Amino acid sequence: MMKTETSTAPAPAAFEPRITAFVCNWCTYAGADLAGTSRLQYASNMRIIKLPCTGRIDPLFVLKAFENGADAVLVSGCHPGDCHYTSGNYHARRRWTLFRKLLALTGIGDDRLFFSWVSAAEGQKFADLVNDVTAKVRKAGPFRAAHPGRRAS
Amino acid sequence: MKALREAAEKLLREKRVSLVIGYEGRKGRPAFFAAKPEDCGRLAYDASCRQNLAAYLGKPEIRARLPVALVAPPAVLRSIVVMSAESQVAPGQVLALAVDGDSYLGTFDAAGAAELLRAKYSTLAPEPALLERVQGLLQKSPAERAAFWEAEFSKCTRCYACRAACPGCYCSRCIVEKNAPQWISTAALGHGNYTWNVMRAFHQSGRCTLCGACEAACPQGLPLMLLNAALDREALEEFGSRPGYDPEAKPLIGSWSADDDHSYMR
Amino acid sequence: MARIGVFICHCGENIGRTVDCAAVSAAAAKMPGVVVGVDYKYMCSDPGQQMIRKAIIEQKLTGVVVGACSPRMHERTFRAAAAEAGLNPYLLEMANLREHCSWVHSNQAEATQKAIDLVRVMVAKVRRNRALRPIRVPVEPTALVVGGGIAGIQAALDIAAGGKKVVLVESGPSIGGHMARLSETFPTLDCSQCILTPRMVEAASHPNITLMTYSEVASVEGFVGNFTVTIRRKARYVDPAKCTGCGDCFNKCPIKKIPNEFDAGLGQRRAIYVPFPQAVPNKPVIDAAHCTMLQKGKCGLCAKVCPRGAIDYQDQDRLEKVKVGAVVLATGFQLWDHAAYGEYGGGRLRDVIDGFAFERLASASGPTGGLIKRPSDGKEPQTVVFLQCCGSRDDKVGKKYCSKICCMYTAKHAMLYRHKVYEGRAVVFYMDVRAAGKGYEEFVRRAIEADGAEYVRGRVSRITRRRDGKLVVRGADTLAGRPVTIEADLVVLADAVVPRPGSEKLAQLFGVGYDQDGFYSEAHPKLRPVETAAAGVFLAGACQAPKDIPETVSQASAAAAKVLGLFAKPELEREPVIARVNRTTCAHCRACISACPYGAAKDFDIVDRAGKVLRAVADVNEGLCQGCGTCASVCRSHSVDLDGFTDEQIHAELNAL
Amino acid sequence: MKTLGYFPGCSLEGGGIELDLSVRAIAKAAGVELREIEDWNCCGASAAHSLNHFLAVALPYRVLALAESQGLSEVLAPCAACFSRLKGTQVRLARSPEMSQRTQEVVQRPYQGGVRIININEFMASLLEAGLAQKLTRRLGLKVAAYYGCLLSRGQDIVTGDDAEDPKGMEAAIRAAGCEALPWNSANECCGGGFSMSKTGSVLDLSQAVLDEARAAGADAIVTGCPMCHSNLDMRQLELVKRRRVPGALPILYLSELLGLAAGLEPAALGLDRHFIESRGLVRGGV
Repeated sequence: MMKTETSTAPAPAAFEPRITAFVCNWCTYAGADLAGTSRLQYASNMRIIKLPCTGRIDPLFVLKAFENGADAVLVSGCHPGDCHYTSGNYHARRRWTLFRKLLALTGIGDDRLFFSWVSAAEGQKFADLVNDVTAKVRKAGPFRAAHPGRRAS
Repeated sequence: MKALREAAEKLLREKRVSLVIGYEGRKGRPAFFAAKPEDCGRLAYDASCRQNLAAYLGKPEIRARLPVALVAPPAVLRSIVVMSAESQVAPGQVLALAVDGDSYLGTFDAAGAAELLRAKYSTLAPEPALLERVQGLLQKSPAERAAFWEAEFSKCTRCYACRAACPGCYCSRCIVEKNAPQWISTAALGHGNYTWNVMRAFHQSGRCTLCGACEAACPQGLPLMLLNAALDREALEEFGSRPGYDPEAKPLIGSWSADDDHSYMR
Repeated sequence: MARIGVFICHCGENIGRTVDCAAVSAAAAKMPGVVVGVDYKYMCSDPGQQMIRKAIIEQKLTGVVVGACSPRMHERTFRAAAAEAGLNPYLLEMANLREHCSWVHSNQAEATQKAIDLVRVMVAKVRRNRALRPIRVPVEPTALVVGGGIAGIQAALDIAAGGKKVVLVESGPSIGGHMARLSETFPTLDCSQCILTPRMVEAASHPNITLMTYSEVASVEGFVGNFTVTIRRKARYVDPAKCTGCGDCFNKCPIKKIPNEFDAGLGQRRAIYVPFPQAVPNKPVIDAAHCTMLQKGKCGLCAKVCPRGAIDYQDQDRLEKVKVGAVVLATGFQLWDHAAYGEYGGGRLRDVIDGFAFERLASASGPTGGLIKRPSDGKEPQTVVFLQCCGSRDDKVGKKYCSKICCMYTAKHAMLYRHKVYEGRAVVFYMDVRAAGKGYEEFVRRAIEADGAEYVRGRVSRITRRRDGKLVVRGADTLAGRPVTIEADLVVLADAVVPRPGSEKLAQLFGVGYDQDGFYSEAHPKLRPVETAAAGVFLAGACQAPKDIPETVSQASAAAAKVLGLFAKPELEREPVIARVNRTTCAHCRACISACPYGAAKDFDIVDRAGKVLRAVADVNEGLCQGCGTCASVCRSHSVDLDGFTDEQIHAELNAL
Repeated sequence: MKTLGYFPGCSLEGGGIELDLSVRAIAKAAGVELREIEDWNCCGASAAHSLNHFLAVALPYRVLALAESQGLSEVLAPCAACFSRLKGTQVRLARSPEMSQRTQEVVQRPYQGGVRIININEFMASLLEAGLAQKLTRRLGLKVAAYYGCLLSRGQDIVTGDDAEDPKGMEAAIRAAGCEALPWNSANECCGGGFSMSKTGSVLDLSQAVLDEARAAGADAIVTGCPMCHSNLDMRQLELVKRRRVPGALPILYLSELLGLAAGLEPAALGLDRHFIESRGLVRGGV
């Protein structure tokens, strides 16, 4: 079993995490829109990169985000069975199952890399997700500058 | 070994192949290319042969000389099967001179190799010791794991010997050589080394036959098999993936099943 | 050299309230490649759009970023504006400053900072955008309709009426489907054949409709607008061109005792036959399995008596290719086999029949000439028990779902029976009566009140046959709370509605999805009920779910409307978000080919002038590609890229963060 | 030699002794050892659950706990009622952790759920698979009505692998004995069950209905796996015969007896001589 303690000692309260989200256009992006139209308030730490489908997300995108200083990465798309492209999210799911194992082994744990299904109807879920992820990463502290995956600043 | 040499010689004499790729008797067991029947006397095989000769099948110089034959212990047989599943090896273009320890098992094409593997080597797995090291690493905290790999990857000189040694790395233009955009920094520095080594391993997921050639080839002694073995286990446990047993197999990444696990997703 | 214009919208107060738009536009103006950075109250308003158009022309902009609402809201608007000013619409991107920023954050500093980031990301992206042209695919303005029941007939007639050609394929010898087998139809009790046969004739004679009966879809190639469908024309052994339908052959045929499928096995037909008198085309086929000539080479009588020499024992299945632009699947349904219910006799009791058998008994053109006679001894049943939900709403033995039409046709059966056997007793066992539909509830009430059908709420636990031939029906009356036993002469089971055998295979041929019960899946359960996941393939009738005739006909007309809409333009225009393969670097590992959900990625041989294959690579079919990008992300060497979301664009976006 | 836990219950020591005899005999013939659960107690049968629901679980629980502690992973309960109680208790315990908690406290014995309860039909099927089929040398050639009653056909998750409304669990065994399993109307009708004493009248009516149907189907005999069904159809049939309510006597056999006969065992060894209705004549040429 894998320990799930955080990558670093908790950081000062001032720390504001930078979180990069890769979301699909049809479900999660629309879910985020719904959170907006419903005026749900959530933490402002996340920056969304819109893609047509989670199937488009290459693991390199995630590594690049970390390399560029993201403290955490979120990948979110359509629920299984709801993919606008019928199976893009299934392909993504299989890929992430393997890739997260590799990242875990190399020191990027569940407090850095998050996955979720958020449908176009789940504005609330999206808002909660962002808050939850942000809180977790705040607790985890800055992604250690010394992690090999991060460009030395 | 006599049997192996005779088989190789026969193939060349009967012009069934233009080249037999094997290991030479000399120290270090370098690869040996026998083009003439009389060369076959110099062929040898034993445990010290760490190179995966299937890697040559990706090289244009060899492709230009098909059909060829390879001296192939089980892991190499699997590589040949993987390559034919990925349409890198046309049927009949590659013959495997199957060997195991000091016995010669016969000459097989990819389909025959797969049958042999299913019949005789259906349970090839990473050495327990290796898996224990993986488990040991997972016992550590994320920070400790990061530190471990930082130390290891910092040694990487980006010579790409791991890639050259791997039959799975047959791309004519590797992702690391793509420069518009350049996803992986080519400087032998922290993050570039990290991304390269992680992606190299990931690109083998569901394809790696754990032959160990990459690690053996690494001049800096990076423990690359830790990454390969961890992925191999995950692929097996999650998706029942056993690369190199079915020349018709669909790629693990590039196929899916509705009941794949996603307990880690919300 | 990039010349980007950034236009920040206040959206009245919606963005301006929490985001300092002036600060954002000022920051944007300093971003690399940006030559214009302005903010305005309403960018989507005419003056706002004018501002953008003006800037594009005067500043010779090579790209535009509009920081406003969600692109789902106004991307079209702004891209149209850009196009008017002569800028390729795909060189405009939107930063979502409202739904994703001002509406969800209250702290102005934070919101403004995020807005600036979002704009920077889009500026970085748009600098790498390439001018894209919508994909145009020519459309073959001919439709294929699969299934010659009322759904297929209606769809074909509507499309033909719209002036387009139709190929109507039916697997049986005649069109008409199940509706031709019905006696009367609810809720009006008008005779099914009387309303159907004119349409069958019209479909057969319509100049725009090519009828292919006794034919099946063998294979499908191509994509929306350009399908090539191979039809298997099954051997009829009768040349329709020569045959006049005089009937001498099947009147003389010595093989007489073949149960007629059309009559649910109650009637009999010959080895050479037309399924029913009003068949269209009214030309016989030979049932090879039963014909002694075709089996043993003995007989040949039909050939002897045929005045036109239309009989051809050498006839073979033929394959015929048709090019079509759209497809309507209307393969209909069949009744579930109640043999699975051991307690109802397991299919062994001859006087326990299904709904279609009763329809044939009640039909004036049926085997009994419309007299209700039970199969075992031909006696007129004095008590008939009707049992609803037989296999429906029972996931233990049958199906989870409600078959929807049984409540109505059972009420109709009870009525028809009482009309024909005045003294007879009609007992209906039901779980619920689901009579939602115009005039439906009234119809059921009529069956009960005017025609005296006895409705018993409850299930039947067992049907046994007594020595004297009576069927002892035992069940529960859950309203009275007591067991009931009825001695019946005939039992009619309202078997569940299930898809036709082979419907899955057909769906796979067309790339259409289907549910666990085999019913075809619509693209969206509410908003796209006649489309499927496969572009250009539409659904009509009970192949999608149990439906009655009015519903089936409406959906058929809806499908026809979709087809005509598709055919309205000579070419299809599609979003140019499609994948492309770099053939020089593709190693042909075929991962993308395996991954593509649409079969758009495929093998491609690079050949020299002599046609010699130099190398195989992957290639993407523009017509099939829907732009998900899964192929690109499984490509280890990144030899596949996705227009609109290219590696370069995403890389740049990430570097801008 | 395969060993199987054995729970006779009260019937098999009394009215249902023929079942006990024949099951033990056929098991012996098939080379299976039946090890009786030590210190077993009443399963609660038909009475307990109508008096005290908790008792109805506690009694079988003790039996299960004993079996587990005695290392019996599989237990045969030939009596249909015992089977139903034991397996039914397992089902209830599985559904409710609270229940199993409470029972454990009261009975003062642990039970981990590691015991598999099988009924006579499952047992016979398993024997046939294990090779008994080859030992059935005597082709009986009888027309048989397989009678399941309620306890061998019903109970969600209790009787598994068979169709509650149209049970077939005995037919393979019947055919293996060289007999024909007739399709008939009363395979899982009620025989009157536990009312044999208290409401003899209804039991007579119900049993007669079953007998009539079997005869109508042309049966030479009814085969059952339930002692209660057997006593109602066998013992009460005498009365029906006396009162001329049935044309003649119809032999009632246990499935184990049928297979025993087919295996060439002595009718007496199977308890055939103990039935109220003479059934020894069923074997060709009599005995």
